[in-house]
Amino acid sequence: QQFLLKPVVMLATTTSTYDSGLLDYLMPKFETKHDTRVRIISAGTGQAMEIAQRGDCDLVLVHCRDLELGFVNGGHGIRRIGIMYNDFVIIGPMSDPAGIRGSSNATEAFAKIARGGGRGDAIFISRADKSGTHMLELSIWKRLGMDPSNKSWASWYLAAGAGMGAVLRMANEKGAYALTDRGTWLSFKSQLANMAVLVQGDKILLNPYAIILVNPERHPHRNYNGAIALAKFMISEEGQGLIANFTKGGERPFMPIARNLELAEALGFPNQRDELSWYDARPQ
Amino acid sequence: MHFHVEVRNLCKDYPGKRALIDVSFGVERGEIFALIGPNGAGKTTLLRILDLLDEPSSGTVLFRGAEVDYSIKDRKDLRRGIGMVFQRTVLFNMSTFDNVAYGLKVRGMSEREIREGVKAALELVRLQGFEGRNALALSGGEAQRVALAQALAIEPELLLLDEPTANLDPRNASIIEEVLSRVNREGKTTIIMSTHNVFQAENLAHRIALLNEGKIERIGAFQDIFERPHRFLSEFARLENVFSGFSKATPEGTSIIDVGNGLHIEAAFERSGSVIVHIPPEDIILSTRPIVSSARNTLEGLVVQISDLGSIVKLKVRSNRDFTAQITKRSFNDMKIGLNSKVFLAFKASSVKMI
Amino acid sequence: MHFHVEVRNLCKDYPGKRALIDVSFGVERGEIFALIGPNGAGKTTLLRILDLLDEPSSGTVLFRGAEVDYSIKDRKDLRRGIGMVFQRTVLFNMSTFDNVAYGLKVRGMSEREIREGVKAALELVRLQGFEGRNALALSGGEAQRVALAQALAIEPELLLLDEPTANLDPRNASIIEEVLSRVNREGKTTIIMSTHNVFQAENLAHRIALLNEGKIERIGAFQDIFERPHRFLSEFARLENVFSGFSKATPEGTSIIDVGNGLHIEAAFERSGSVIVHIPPEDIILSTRPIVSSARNTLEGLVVQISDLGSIVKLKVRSNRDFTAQITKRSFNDMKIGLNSKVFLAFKASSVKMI
Amino acid sequence: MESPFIEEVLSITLLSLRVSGLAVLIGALAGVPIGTILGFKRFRGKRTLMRLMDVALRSFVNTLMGLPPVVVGLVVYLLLSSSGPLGPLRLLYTPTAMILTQLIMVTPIIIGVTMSAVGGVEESIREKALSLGASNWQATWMVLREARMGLLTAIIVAFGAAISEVGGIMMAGGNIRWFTRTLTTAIVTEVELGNFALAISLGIILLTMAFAINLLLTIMQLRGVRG
Amino acid sequence: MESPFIEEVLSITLLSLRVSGLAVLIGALAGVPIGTILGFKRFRGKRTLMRLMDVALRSFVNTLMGLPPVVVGLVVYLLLSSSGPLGPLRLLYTPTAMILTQLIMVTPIIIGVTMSAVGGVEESIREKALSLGASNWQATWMVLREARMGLLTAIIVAFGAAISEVGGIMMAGGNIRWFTRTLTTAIVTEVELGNFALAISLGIILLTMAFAINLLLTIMQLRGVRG
Ligand SMILES: Nc1ncnc2c1ncn2[C@@H]1O[C@H](COP(=O)(O)OP(=O)(O)OP(=O)(O)O)[C@@H](O)[C@H]1O
Ligand SMILES: Nc1ncnc2c1ncn2[C@@H]1O[C@H](COP(=O)(O)OP(=O)(O)OP(=O)(O)O)[C@@H](O)[C@H]1O
Ligand SMILES: [Mg+2]
Ligand SMILES: [Mg+2]
Repeated sequence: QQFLLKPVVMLATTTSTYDSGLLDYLMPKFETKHDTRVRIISAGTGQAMEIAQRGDCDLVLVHCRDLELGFVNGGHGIRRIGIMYNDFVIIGPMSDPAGIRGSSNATEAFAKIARGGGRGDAIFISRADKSGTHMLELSIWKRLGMDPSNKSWASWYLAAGAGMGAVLRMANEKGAYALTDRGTWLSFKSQLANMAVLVQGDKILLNPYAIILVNPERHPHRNYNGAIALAKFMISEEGQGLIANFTKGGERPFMPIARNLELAEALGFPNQRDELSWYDARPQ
Repeated sequence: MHFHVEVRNLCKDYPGKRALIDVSFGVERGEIFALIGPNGAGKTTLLRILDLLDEPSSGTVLFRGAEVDYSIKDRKDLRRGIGMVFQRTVLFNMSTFDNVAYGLKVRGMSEREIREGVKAALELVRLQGFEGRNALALSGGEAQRVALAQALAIEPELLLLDEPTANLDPRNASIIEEVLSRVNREGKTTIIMSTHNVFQAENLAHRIALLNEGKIERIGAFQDIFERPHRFLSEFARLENVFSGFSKATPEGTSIIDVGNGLHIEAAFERSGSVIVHIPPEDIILSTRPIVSSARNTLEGLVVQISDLGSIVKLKVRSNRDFTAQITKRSFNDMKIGLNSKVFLAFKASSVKMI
Repeated sequence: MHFHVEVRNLCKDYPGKRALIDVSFGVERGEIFALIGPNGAGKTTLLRILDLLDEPSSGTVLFRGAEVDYSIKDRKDLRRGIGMVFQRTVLFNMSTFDNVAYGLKVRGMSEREIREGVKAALELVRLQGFEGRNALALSGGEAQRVALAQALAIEPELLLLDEPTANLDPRNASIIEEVLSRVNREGKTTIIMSTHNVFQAENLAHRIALLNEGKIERIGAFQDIFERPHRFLSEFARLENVFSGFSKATPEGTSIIDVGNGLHIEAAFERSGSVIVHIPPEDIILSTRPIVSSARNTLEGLVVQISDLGSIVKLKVRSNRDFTAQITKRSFNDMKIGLNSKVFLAFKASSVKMI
Repeated sequence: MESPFIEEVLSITLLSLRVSGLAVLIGALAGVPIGTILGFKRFRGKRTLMRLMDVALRSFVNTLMGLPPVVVGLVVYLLLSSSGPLGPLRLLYTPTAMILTQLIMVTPIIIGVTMSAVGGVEESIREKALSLGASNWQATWMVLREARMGLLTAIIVAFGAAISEVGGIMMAGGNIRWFTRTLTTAIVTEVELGNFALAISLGIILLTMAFAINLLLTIMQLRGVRG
Repeated sequence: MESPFIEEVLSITLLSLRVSGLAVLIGALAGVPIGTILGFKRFRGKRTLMRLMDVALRSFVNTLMGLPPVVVGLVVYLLLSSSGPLGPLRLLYTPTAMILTQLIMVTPIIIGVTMSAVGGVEESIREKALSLGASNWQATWMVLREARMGLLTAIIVAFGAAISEVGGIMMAGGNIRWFTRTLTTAIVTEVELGNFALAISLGIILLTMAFAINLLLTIMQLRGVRG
């Protein structure tokens, strides 16, 4: 009852981020420090952006560069700042019918899978839900000049329209390849007896997360200050340290980048320095 | 002064069936009015319209001189003065007490009034002690008496009864008849009832309406209706001398019907196969001496019952099978017939009617 | 040779009610056996057990000498020879034709047999032309006749009838009675029926069982049961001389009851308020001359009906209200009473019984 | 299991109960009367137009019984969203929004099943009550009393639909921990995390709770059976 | 909209119909008989133990009406997964798996509503049929005939539940495009993409289809009304 009186910050984020457990680990610390409540809506990436666009949250934590930029350019959001990254891996059956094991070139691996698929040896499962994961996957196909929505692929390219966990399970069942973030892979590894990480370490497989504030001019009723406070906490030395120390299944799924300007710029945040100093200049 | 209940030119059409055709009559306050007529005559239809459950197709109903507006949705206020006992007993799935109490409850009576009202009503129908029994676990006659108690408990000024004693044993039927006659006598309750029991109509009703195929054939006191021959008698009243059997055509164009018990009847029609026939009691000639005549059927028997119907007398004669003959009072007196007199019967082949 | 239907030490307990207590009897093949008794006597309960719808609490039922095993789940084979007409008419929500055809259909008869069977059955109950009517839109009597047609159509060897003519008009009732008597005569169909109509029992039944409070009181031919006085007569048969009215206690410890029509009756009990009383016909003294006696109630009237009941004669006398008196045949002969004779009635205050 | 975990499960269970319970309660208050009106066969046998309308109306209600929860949740979301018509009420992502969502889904079910239950009561019961002087309301009440068993089935089906529903309350309530998380949304979350054992445990808790409630309702229901 | 889009919507719609239709059909074949048996009041008035068992059984069925789809989907997944007992059947992520899932959800609903519909038919109908020489089966058939309206409500409620269900078929079917994607799973996908307008359009298609089917069922249902 008491907490109802506390100020509330609404954060919309993608399901996979929320499911990693990172936020349930971070937020209580922020809440005690600021005597605020954080309410987290986890939804599909597109849905989370739509929620923000309608002014139903104060800030978003997402990982999909194109959608993020569109959101900011449309005037819906401001102060996009890189927070952290994790990396994607390509997983597949132990038997590896497409022969991609050991490669560190994701694009090449995709090409081999497509060839295997054409022969009827390999299956690829896509989340097909315009999530960050799916967007990355699409960008890789695009580099190869291939279009997965081509119906002739339907025999081996399964557009599953499901969460990451569901896709991993499905890949395990079907002996298929899939692109996944490492965090979810770690959560599910023990249940996926037939699967292994086959390709990792490619730079294009790095997956950066951004925070964007909902534009207070568009939605004046939103808790703008609370949103800034939460963002400041995430990029603070303390917050970044907590992210770095977050472990899951003995591994550290997320790497902080907010204060690592070089890496941040390389991962698609050209204005990281300006945003950082803007946030740092805000009073606590 | 106007009638308590009046019906003018009432018609009721069901899909494919005209159940009431231009029915008009008036019932005085405090009168007992009996509707009699064969199955399907329209008695139930008429009573349901008077209870405001169905709407007439045309025509008007007047209560105390005021026309009933059937377009009103909630007819509760009009209906509060009316009690009805349905032909097919319907009771609620509750205790007998609650069933009888229902009409009082919806009238907002006090607990005490309800308790007393239910007690009195159950006493009238001789069902004291049945209060706690579930009404759906009663025997047919018990249930019908509960339905009567329901209607009596609300002390209506108009009581509509559709065959109220059909399921009652004779003893209870007598009691209920007497109760109805008292309710009418003392409470000036107007009663409109349908019955198949001519004796009940005779005992209870001040006037009787004969309904047939949706039309009123006659209205009047019992004596006026039943004591002179009328087509309706054979239409409605208990058919006497009904026999069924196997008929064989004879070469002469008549038929011999074996009606069992060694009795063969000759009929003027030509028919082979199973038939039901009827010999009107007024067609039977009665004599104290053997009859020699052109009548093809002659029998001998003993008088076992004599009923005086005013100007005519009915005799039940036991022969191979029982026959009822009907003669005038005058010839009855002339013949000096008494109980157990030996008599001879004769009837013509053409008096044997197939039904 | 064994009975067609035999019942031995049958008991049926409902929660809180013993409906049948140690009932035993046998019915010969081809017999018509009538159950009569007051409401709640157990007639319906007994018929339902014979139709294998309910299980007895104890005791056995034998068909053709073989004990019925009520533990068998599907009793269809046993039941195929039995037809039953329920007291409360139940019909299926289909056409009259389909209703009557149902029993034939479940027996796997051919289309043609069904058509003919239904036609014949509907003719028996005089409902030709009703084939297409929905059975739920029939009048009470029409519905009951459809139910009869259903039972007749299957041509059972045992016919169970629970008040089969309660809703019929007298004409149709006569027809149905004759039909039943023929079915019994020609098809050797055994019939067990319940009825409240003593005349029906007399006309139809070979033997009668008087059921009262779950026990069989007497079994025998009609004459044996009704022609000599028996406690049961007053328990069951139509009560005559029932009057209800308002009673006032007198200082002498008796009561004066105003029963309407200007008639006041003196009774030996002390009671104020509304009462129903009954004067047994056998307690009424009849005379052709004015009676001077200690009897507190004396009346004068005209004889309007005379019925011979063998050794006794029943007379209906019209005074302020109608009275029935019952005298022996001998005194009837001695007094030389005829229709319309003027007679005097007397009865003692102690003969006035409260019911 | 540690106590905070139990505390959370408890609060989640209570919220589930509160949301679905209230939705069904309000749905019954609205749906039973509507279902009763539709259940009475008053249009039957009357003019063809009336009958056509009757059939259309019933089909419409029957169709609404199959409203997809996500769609309902989405519509409620769009209504309550800050940019939606009811935005100023600030009800989005609250238990009230969830109740509203389930209410929309549950009411047609209650109407539909009530309709059929009331339609199954013999007309003579209503006529008998009217004949004894009952008002239309009182007579209707008597019909409902006789239809008790069917009405309780309506409640039970509706409660089953509500308590097991997830897509709608997810959209409208947001599945916010400690605030709008119910047993079903928690189950979905756990399934997504791959914690199948926990998901099934939560499912068992849900069913156990539902069983307790149904035991109560069933006892009430059987009391209503004739004979 | 281009024609491949229409083609896809069509195939999705047909799959929805096939899965839910078959689930309800099979569910009815199983559920109506079970519901009928439970609906007869044969245990009533008998020994206390029997009555207790009866109440427990009915409550159990009533509870199963509220099986959360995700849990059912999960259980089906665990059963059909290659490491599960039925793995060798290779049914996971096929329409068959979806039908199975909906079948599990829909059968208790059909049983429950049938139970109450059959319980509402007067015992005398069954007795009358038996008395006319019907076998137990034939008499039961007559009871079902009289309970038509309630039975069709059972089917309609079940169909509504099936056609709108998503969590279960998502788990068991995988929402694979061109293969196991139905209207509801497509709606969820579109919602997650933030394509709310498209989601609602798909919802309208679903409801239109459901309306057509319900119109048919409702006409059948009204034929069953007494009078
Ligand atoms: N709902 C209905 N639809 C069509 N016809 C009907 C309907 N109700 C009654 N009828 C018909 O109207 C006629 C009159 O019926 P009603 O019930 O008034 O007869 P009744 O005089 O009460 O007969 P009974 O002595 O058999 O009770 C009958 O022929 C009956 O079949
Ligand atoms: N299901 C039941 N539960 C409890 N008592 C019952 C049940 N059925 C009948 N009874 C009681 O058993 C007794 C016998 O009932 P039954 O129906 O056999 O009487 P009946 O002789 O047919 O009477 P009627 O002439 O009124 O039809 C009655 O007192 C009745 O109340
Ligand atoms: Mg009638
Ligand atoms: Mg009886």
